[in-house]
Amino acid sequence: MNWLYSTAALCLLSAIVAGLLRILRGPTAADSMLAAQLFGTCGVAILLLLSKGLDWLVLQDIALVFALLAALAAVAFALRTWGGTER
Amino acid sequence: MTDAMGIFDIMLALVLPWLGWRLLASPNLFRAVVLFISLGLLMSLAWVRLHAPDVALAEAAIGAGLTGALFLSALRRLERLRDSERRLDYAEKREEEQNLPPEKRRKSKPVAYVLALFLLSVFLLLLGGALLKTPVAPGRLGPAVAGQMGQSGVQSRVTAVLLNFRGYDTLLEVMVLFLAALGVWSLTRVRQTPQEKVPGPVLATLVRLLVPLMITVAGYLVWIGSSRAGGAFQGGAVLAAAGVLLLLANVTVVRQIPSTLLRWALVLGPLLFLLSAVACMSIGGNLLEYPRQSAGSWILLIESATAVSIGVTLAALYAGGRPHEPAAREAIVDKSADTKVKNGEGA
Amino acid sequence: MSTIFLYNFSGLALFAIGLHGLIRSSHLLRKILAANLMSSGIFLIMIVGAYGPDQALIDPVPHAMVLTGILVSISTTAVALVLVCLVQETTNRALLLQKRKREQRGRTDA
Amino acid sequence: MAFLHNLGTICILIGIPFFVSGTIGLLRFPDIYTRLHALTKADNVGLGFVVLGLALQAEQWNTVARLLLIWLLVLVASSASCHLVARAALRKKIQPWSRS
Repeated sequence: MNWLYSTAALCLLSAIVAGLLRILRGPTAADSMLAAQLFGTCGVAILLLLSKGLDWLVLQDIALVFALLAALAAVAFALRTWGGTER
Repeated sequence: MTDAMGIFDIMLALVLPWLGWRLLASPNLFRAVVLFISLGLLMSLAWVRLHAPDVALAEAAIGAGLTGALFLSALRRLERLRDSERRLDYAEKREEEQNLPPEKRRKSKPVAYVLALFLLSVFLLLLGGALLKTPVAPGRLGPAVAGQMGQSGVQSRVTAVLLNFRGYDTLLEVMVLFLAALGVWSLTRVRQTPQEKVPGPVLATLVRLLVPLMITVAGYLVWIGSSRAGGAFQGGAVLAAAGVLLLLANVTVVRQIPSTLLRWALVLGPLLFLLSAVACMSIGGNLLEYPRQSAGSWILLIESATAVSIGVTLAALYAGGRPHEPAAREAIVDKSADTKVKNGEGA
Repeated sequence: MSTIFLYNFSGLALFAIGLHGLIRSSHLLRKILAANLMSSGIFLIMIVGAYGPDQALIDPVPHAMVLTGILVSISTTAVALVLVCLVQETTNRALLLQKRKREQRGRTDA
Repeated sequence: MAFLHNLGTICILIGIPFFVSGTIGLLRFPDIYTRLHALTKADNVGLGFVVLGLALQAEQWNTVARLLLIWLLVLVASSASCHLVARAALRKKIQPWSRS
């Protein structure tokens, strides 16, 4: 595999791992949710890079599913966990 | 350069357990759920690294998407229930205390805990030993499956195993899903949310854009499943995501779906699967032994029906109860009054 | 020894952490999370067992089993979540606790 | 062809720092609204450059189309969910940070 793709994927994975700290630290729930949102995008990028690097087209389908469902958790959070009727 | 991928693997393999540990140790339930969503995402990357694209697809749809929505909504429901009662009692205090750092925690039965830890580690050592002793023969059943591919009617090996060679497993699995939906429906009704605010323009646009795309991608996944990664499970999961999005946005169309239609959609997949299993027997083969020439079409038919049912089932599981029927409203009011009286007595 | 087999370790660790959490934590939602962790660990071990360096050497049967496992685990999770909500609705807490202890407390409070 | 390939490489190399800085922003910025700002840079520009680079290196047109579709989907999803999260935060009366 070309060095470019693997190194780039490694950088993105490190970004995810660093972002985990934000989830652990909080302070509010929305901050954690944002970090999860960033992971989704990083995951898409990693999959696309690996798909090119390994010459494996299936990974693009996985990236597509990732991109489709990226909003689901955040929408559930904004509408259900935090949103809805104010108390 | 493969070195970078080696580091990638090491990092991923170490982060997964660490994440699991932090998830369970986290004092905040919400944070634990978000960590669990991230775990699903990373698991999906791990499946890719382990050359399991089918599993990665399913995990991407379910682990990173659906489970998150499921837990987040349940969390909301639990919190709302607790807030309505406004009592933080002994048991919950104990739970909170347990979440404090160890030095502040009240020491409770250290002997029992040490014993449990000891037994757990012995068990794990045995398990790990067994794992190491397991003979590693790559592709144990791989060649056997590859040899029979010509008869399966599909090109994807995982799909061939799922729907042809071990079709009865999948049949039973579809039944399990159906039973789960049945269980949830017999336990509760969907909470009648008072018509909340109209979904804002952003949400409405999102739904309008994403739902048709999700349905298209679900169809694509079912279709492509015969030749490479994809299939009924992944397609069904993406379909379920569309349903969850519609439920979240509280679109009126969803509430107006007649419950008979829903029931038929739930049954469609299992019923068709069962019928074709029996039909195979009546043609002259064994259970789920499709005729050689048309095996591909049989599989595609079963897969499409199953995908629809899985989608509806998962969305129904997310909704968390059977849909309302107008005639049943009074009964609920009575029941909630009942429980209130009971709670009052208990307190 | 390829780095791939490191995932064996992480599967085992996930299983252990999940088991520990299942026993140790008292909130039911956390117990469900722990059970999910355990199943993830088992899935990992199974898929590593099916791994082969070449696409043709990969054993597709565990893949199919894990695929069904993922769906079964999400459906059981959903049922369990509904049950937790019901438990909290009827007892005002999402915990499992011995009944006798609770009654004693009620008496002392009164 | 080689020129396009090199151009693609440069694009990918430009894209990665956006992800890294997005993560750093997520870790270092003081409140949720500023973190939101950092996040969208990674989503839009970072993934945009990576997709552009990969599209320049792609051999087939349908790969390019799929890459673009994925990027657009991420754009829509991230902007919508960031909007929803920010609105929820405002409703919860979380004060924007100010230098004081």
